[in-house]
Amino acid sequence: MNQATQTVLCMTGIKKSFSGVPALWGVDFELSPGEIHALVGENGAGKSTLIKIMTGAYRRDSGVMEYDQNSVAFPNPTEAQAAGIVAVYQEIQLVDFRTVAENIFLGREPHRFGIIDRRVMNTRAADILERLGLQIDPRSVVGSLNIAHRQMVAIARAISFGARVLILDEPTSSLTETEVSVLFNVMRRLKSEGTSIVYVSHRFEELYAVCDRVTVLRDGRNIVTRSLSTLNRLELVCYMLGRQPEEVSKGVTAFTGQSQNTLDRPVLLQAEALKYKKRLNGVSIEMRHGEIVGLAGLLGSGRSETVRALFGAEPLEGGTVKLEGSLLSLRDPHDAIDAGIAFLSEDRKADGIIPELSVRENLTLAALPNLTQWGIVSRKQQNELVERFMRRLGIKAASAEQKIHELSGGNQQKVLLARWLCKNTKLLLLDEPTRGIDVGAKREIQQLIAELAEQGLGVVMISSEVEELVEGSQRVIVLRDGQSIAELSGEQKNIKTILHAMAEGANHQEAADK
Amino acid sequence: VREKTKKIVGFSQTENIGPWRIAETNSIKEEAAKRKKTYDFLMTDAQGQTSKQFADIEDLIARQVDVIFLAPREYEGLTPALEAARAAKIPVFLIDREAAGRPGQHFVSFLGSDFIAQGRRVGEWLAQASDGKASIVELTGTAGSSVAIDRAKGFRDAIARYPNMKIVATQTADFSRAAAQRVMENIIQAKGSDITAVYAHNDEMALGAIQALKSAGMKPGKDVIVGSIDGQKAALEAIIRGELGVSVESNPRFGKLVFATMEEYFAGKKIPTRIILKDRLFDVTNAKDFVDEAY
Amino acid sequence: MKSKKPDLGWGTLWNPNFGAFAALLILYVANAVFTPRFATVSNTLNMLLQVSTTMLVAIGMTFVIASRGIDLTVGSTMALVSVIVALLIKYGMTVAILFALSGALLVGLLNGFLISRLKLDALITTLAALILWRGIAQVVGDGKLVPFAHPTFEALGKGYLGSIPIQVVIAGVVIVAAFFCIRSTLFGRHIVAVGGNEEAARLAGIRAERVKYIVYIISALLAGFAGLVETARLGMGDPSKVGVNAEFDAIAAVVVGGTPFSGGRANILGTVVGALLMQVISTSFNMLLIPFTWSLVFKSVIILFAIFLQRPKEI
Amino acid sequence: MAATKSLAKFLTSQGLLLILFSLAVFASFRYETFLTPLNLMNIMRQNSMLAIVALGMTVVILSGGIDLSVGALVALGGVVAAMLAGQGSFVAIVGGIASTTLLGVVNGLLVSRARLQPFVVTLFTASAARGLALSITEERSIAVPSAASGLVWLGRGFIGFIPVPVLIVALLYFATWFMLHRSRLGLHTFAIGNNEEASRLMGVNPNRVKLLVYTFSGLLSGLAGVVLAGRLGAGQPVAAFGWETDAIAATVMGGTFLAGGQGSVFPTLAGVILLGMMYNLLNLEGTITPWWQLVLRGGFLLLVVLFQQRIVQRN
Ligand SMILES: Nc1ncnc2c1ncn2[C@@H]1O[C@H](COP(=O)(O)OP(=O)(O)OP(=O)(O)O)[C@@H](O)[C@H]1O
Ligand SMILES: Nc1ncnc2c1ncn2[C@@H]1O[C@H](COP(=O)(O)OP(=O)(O)OP(=O)(O)O)[C@@H](O)[C@H]1O
Ligand SMILES: [Mg+2]
Ligand SMILES: [Mg+2]
Repeated sequence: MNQATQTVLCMTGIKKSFSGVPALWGVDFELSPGEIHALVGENGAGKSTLIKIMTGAYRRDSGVMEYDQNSVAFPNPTEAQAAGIVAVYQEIQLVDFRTVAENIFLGREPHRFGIIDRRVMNTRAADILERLGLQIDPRSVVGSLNIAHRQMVAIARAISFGARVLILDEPTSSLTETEVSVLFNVMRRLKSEGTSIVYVSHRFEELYAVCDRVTVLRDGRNIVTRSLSTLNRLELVCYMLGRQPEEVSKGVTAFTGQSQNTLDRPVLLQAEALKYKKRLNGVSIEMRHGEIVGLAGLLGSGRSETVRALFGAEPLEGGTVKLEGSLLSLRDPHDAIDAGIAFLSEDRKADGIIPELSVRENLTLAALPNLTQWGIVSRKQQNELVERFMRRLGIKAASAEQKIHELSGGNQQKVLLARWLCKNTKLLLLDEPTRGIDVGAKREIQQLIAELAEQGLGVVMISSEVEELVEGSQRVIVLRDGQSIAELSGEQKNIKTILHAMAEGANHQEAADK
Repeated sequence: VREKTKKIVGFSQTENIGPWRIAETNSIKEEAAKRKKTYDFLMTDAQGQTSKQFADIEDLIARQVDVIFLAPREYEGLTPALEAARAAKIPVFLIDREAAGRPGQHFVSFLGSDFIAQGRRVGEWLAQASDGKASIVELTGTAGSSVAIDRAKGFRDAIARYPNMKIVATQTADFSRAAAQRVMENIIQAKGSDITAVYAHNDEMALGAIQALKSAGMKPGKDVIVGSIDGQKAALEAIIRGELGVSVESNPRFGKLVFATMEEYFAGKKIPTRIILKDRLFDVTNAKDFVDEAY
Repeated sequence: MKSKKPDLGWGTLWNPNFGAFAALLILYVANAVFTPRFATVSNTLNMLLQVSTTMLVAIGMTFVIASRGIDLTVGSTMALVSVIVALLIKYGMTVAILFALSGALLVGLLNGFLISRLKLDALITTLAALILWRGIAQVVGDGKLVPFAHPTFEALGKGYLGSIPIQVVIAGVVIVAAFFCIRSTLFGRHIVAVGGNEEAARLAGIRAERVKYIVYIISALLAGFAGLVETARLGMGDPSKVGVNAEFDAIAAVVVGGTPFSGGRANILGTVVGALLMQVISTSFNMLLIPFTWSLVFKSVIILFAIFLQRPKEI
Repeated sequence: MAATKSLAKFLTSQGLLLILFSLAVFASFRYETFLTPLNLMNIMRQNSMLAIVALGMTVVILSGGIDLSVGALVALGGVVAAMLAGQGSFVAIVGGIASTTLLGVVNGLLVSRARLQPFVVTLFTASAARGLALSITEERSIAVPSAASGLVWLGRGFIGFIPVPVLIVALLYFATWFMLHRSRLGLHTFAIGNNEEASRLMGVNPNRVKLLVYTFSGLLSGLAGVVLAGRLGAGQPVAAFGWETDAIAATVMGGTFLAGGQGSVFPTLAGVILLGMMYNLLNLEGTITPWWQLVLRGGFLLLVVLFQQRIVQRN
C-alpha cells in the first residue's frame, strides 16, 4: 500500500499539439491517494486534453507519466482501465442502442467462455444504480434516457470499476441539484476508501464543496497547484484568467440584477397556448423589446421544446406566435430566421456545430445569405465579420480556418453565439447559453446578453442555474409538464420562489416518469 | 397427377443482352406463339449466371413442364440441373452452347453452331485477304465464356499455319461495342500503325473497333482489315460499306429448328445427338443478298 | 491570438490530401519512361477523352457524397437517356435531348423525394432504383440497340474543338463550374453544411431537404449528360450496356480523390485526380497488353495503396 | 422503454413476414405448383448460398461496416475448391474457405489497422479477388470431379429429407444469432457499430472486432462458394456477380440499420427468402419479358424498403 505522502499519479512536462498547434506546453500534474483534485481553467486551457492523455485516449508528444512510481504510457483507454484509471469524458460517451447494464459493463462483461452472464450483469448493474439512488432499469436502452440519466449512467460505469483513479470531466453540467448531491456523496465515500479523483468543473461552489486541492491550467500551462482551503474564489478566478484581483469584480454573474424599465417599449413577442404533442400543452409568453425573460423548470418540463417551437424547429400543433404584432406561420427554422428570430440550442454537438467545417464557416453559416450576391459568397465580408466577432468574444482558435471540432467546448459555444450575433435579430432564444463555459467567458457572455437587451433585443433564456435567471432576467416564467404555471417578477423573482414553483410539480413529474 | 390438355415448353435463356441473344429469344417465342393451341410456353432469364440458371431449371421442373429448351450459360456447372431434369423425366434440348453431360441421357440433342469452326473460318479468310502476313489485334468475348474460348481456339488453329500472322494484342471487350471502342483506342495508342488486322469475337465488338480505327484516322477495310462472327444486320451493312471484311454467320434463329426437333422427338423419331447448323460466310461478294433478312 | 497559416513547404508533399495526386504523378512519369507512346499528346488526349464521362458522373457523385448521400442510379440514368435520345433523335436533336434530360430529371426527382422527403436510406433506395430504371430503360427500348445517324448530335461524342475533343471540353467546363460552385456559392456551402451536420444546418436556417433534393437532381442531370456523350460516341442507344458499373467508377474516383463518405466535404479537384488516376492505370495496362484478368488485380492493389497513403492520422 | 424497443424490433421483422406471407398466399392461389414440397424446397435450396453470404454481410453491417467483396469471394472460393478437388474433398473445402478467409483478413486489416473506409476497401478487394479467380483459372470454369464426393455432397446431398445446404444455413444462423446476442464479441460488434469512439473509450478493442467480422464474412463467402461449386459441379470465376447487392438488400429488408449497431440475423434470412421468392414467382409466371422483370423487381424492392423504414421511423 502507498503511503499518504506518495503520489498515485505524477505527470511531468506533458506536451501535446494537434496538427502543429500546441494544446499543452509541458504540464505537470500530481495526484495523491485519496484526494479529490480539481482541474480548472478557461475553455480551451487543456483540461480535457490532459485527461485524455492520462487514459491513453490521446498519445502525448513528450513528457513522463508515472503511475505508482512506474513510468507508463497507455496505448489505449482499455489498458488504463485495466491498470485502474477510469474516466468519464466531457462529451458523454455511451453506446445509445444498448442497455444500461451493457454500457456499464462494456469491455468487462461477466462471462463464461465468452458467453455473457446477463443475469449477473443486470443484478450487479441494478446494485450500482441503486447505490447512486437512481431509479433506472438496467435493461432499458440508453438512448431512451434523458441527458441527465445518461450522464449518471456514465458515472455509474466509472464508479463500478472500483478504480484507484477516477476522472470526471464536467460531470455535472447537465445534472440537477439532487443528482449533484448524490454524486458528491459517492465521491466522498470513494475518497474515504482511498480512491483518488480528478474533478473538472466550471462551477465554483462544487469545487469548494468536494475538492481538496486544485490545479489551474491556462493556455496549456500549469499556473498553480494549491489546497483549496487556502485559496479564496477571487484568487482562483484571478489565476484562471491571469488577471489582478482588482480587475475582477465580484458577484455570481455579470448581470446587474437591476431590471430596466421596459414597460413603455412596444410588445415584441406574443406566444399563446403553444401545443406540441404531449410535451407542450399550453405555454404562453409575452414580452417587450429589450426584455430578458427567463424560463425555469425541471428537466423535461418543456423549456427546450418551447423555444424550439418558437423557432419553427418543432411543428406546432396549436397556439399562435406573433412577432411585433404580425402572426407568424413557422414551417421551419428558415421562416423563423427570416422573421428575425435566433436560437442557440442546448446540445452543441448534435444541433450546433458542423464539425468538419472551419470556425469561419460555422460562424457565418446563418448570415451567409446576407453575405451573398448573385449566389456568390463574398469571402472578404466573411473574413471581416469573422475577425470582428472572434475578437469581440475572445474566441480562442489557431486561426479562423481551424476546424470547429478541434476547439474546446467553450470556444465552440462562443462561435455558435457569434453565429447569431452577426445577423440582425430581434428575438434571441438561448437554451443554456452558459453551460460548460468557464467563468471568464461566462461573464463575457452574460454581459453580452445584457448589452444586447439594452440595444432592444428580446431574449428568452433557459438556464439550470437559478442565480442566472434571477439576476439576468426581468421576469421568470416557470414551466411544468409543458405548461406555463407561474410568472415571477420584481420581489417574487427570487431563488426560493422559483425553486418552489418548479418543485411543486416534482412529485407529479416523478410519477409520470415511471 | 393433373389433367393436361396442353404440353408445356420451358425455355431457359442465359441472358437477354445484345442483338444476338434477343434475336434468339424472339425466334423461339415466335415459334411458340404459332403453336399456342398445342403448347404453353414459359421462359426464364438467368441474367448471365449459372447459379440462377440452375435455379431456373429447378423452377421449371417444379412447374412440371414437359420439355426444356436450354441455352446454357456455359459448359460446366449445369450437369446437376440436367440430372434433375432426367430424374423428372423431362427431355432437354441444348441450344447454341453445349453443356457437360451425356447426350441421349442428360439431354436429347445439341443444336448449334461450331464455334471453333467459326473462329477458324475467320482466321482462314484473314490469312487469304492478307496473303498470310498480318499483325492482328484480337478482341475477345466475355472473360470465361465458352464461346470466347472456342472462337479464340479456332482462330489460333487457323493462323498457326501462317508464320507471318501474329496476334500482337489480345484484350477482352465483353462482347460489347462500347467496351471494344475503348479498348481498341488504347491498343491503337500502344501499337499505332503496326496493326494490320482485327479479329473480333462478335460483330458488335468489330463495329466498336471500326469506330475507334476511324477516329484514329485509320481506314478500316484498307489499312486494317477486320473480321468477326455473327452476321448481324449492322455488320453486313459495314461489309457493304467496305469497312468490315468478313462476318461468319452464327445463326440465332433456333425457333423453327428446335420446335421441329422436339415434335419429331415426341413423335418417337430418333434424334441425332448433335445437330450442327451450317453457318454461312458473309463478305463483300454476298452481303447485299442477305442484308435484308439479317437480324 | 496565435494565427498560423498552414505552410506550403516541402512538408505538404506528405500531406495525406496529396496521396492520390502523388500517385498520379508517379504513375504518369513511370509510364512515360516505361510505356512506349504513353506520354504523347495524342495518348494524353485519348485518356482525357475516355475519362470524360466518368468525370461527369463523378462530379455529380461528389455533390451527393458531400451531402452525406450516395447515388447508385447514375449508370441506369445514362442508359435511360441513351435510349430516349436514340429513339427520339429523328424528331430533331433539341427535342430528343430535352426529353432525354427530362428522363434524367425524373430519376433525380424520385431519388430526392424518397431520400430527402421520405427520409429513406440513400444506399438501399438508389440500389432499388438502379434496378428499376435499368428495367425501364430496357422496356422503353424494348431491350434492343437503337442505332441512328445524326452527325450534329454525334459530334457531341466524336467532334473536336480545335484539337481537343468536345466531350473533354464539356467535362472541363463542368469541373470548373462545380469547383466554383462548391467553393464560392451559397448553395455549395449549404451542401457541405448539410452533409456535415444536417440538424445543425437546419437550425441555422438552411432548408436541408431542398438542398438534398437539388443535389440528387444535379447528379442525375450530370449522369444524363454523360449518357448523351456516350450515346453520341457510340452512335446508338443501348439500354443494356451503357453505364453498367458507372456508379462504382464514379464512387471510386470520388473516394480515391479524398472526399469522405461521411459527408461534409467536397473535394472536386480530388475527384478529378481520382478519375485521372484510375484512367492512367487502365490505359497503361491496356497499352502494356497486360491480360485483363491480372490487370484487375494490379489495378486494385495500386488504388488501395493510393488510398492507404491518404489514410487518416491517429491522434 | 425496453419494451417498446423490442416491440419495434418485433414489428420490423414481422412487417417483412407479413409481406412474405401475403406473397405466398397470392402465389399459392395463382400457381398450383407453388405450394408443392418440391417448389418450397427449391426456394430454400437455391437461396442457401446467398443466405450464407448475407449472414456475413449482416454481421459486417452491424459492426458499422460494409463488405462489397462477398460476391467475388464466392467465386474465388469456388474455383479454388474446384481446382483442389483432385486432392480430395477435404483439401478442396479447406483450401477454398482458407483462400477467402485470407482475403477477409486483408479486408479486416485495411479497415481496422489502416483505418480505410470499408466501402472503398472492399470495392477494390472485390475486383482484385475477381481478377485472381479469373487469372488462376485462365477464365475457364473448373469441373469438380465426381470423385470429390464430399464437395458434391455439401452442395447436393441430403440428411434425411433436408438438403445439406439448408442444414448448413440453419446451423450457421443459429450459431451466429447466439454469438451476437449472447457473447461478448457479439455485444462488442453491436457497440462499435453504434458508436465506435465511445466503445473504444469504454475498453472495447474496435480493431480486433472489425478484423474478426471481416474475416468471418470472408470465411462465409468462401463456404458459400464451396457449396455452390458442389451444387453446380463446377467452380466458376464468373459466379456470384452482384451477390453483394442482393445480400445488402436482404439485410436492409430485414430491418438492420445500414449505419450499424441495430438489427439481427433471422430477419435477414427472411429477406433472402423474399428475394428468392420474387425470382421464383417470376419463373412460375414465365411469360414476363426480362426487362419488365427488372422493373417489377426494382419497384417491389423499393416498396419493401419504404414499408420497412416507415415502420422503423414510426417507432
Ligand atoms: N482533437 C483535437 N484536434 C485539434 N485540436 C484539439 C483537439 N482537441 C482539443 N484541441 C485543442 O486543444 C486545446 C485544449 O482543449 P481542451 O478540450 O483540452 O480544453 P478544455 O480545457 O477541456 O476546455 P473546456 O472547458 O472548454 O472543455 C484547445 O485549444 C483545442 O482547440
Ligand atoms: N415524455 C418524454 N418522453 C421521452 N423523452 C422525454 C420526455 N420528456 C422529456 N424527454 C427527454 O428529456 C429531454 C429534456 O426534455 P425537455 O427538453 O422537454 O425539457 P427541458 O425543460 O428543456 O429540460 P432541459 O433542462 O434538459 O433542457 C428531452 O430532450 C427529451 O429527449
Ligand atoms: Mg474540456
Ligand atoms: Mg432542454
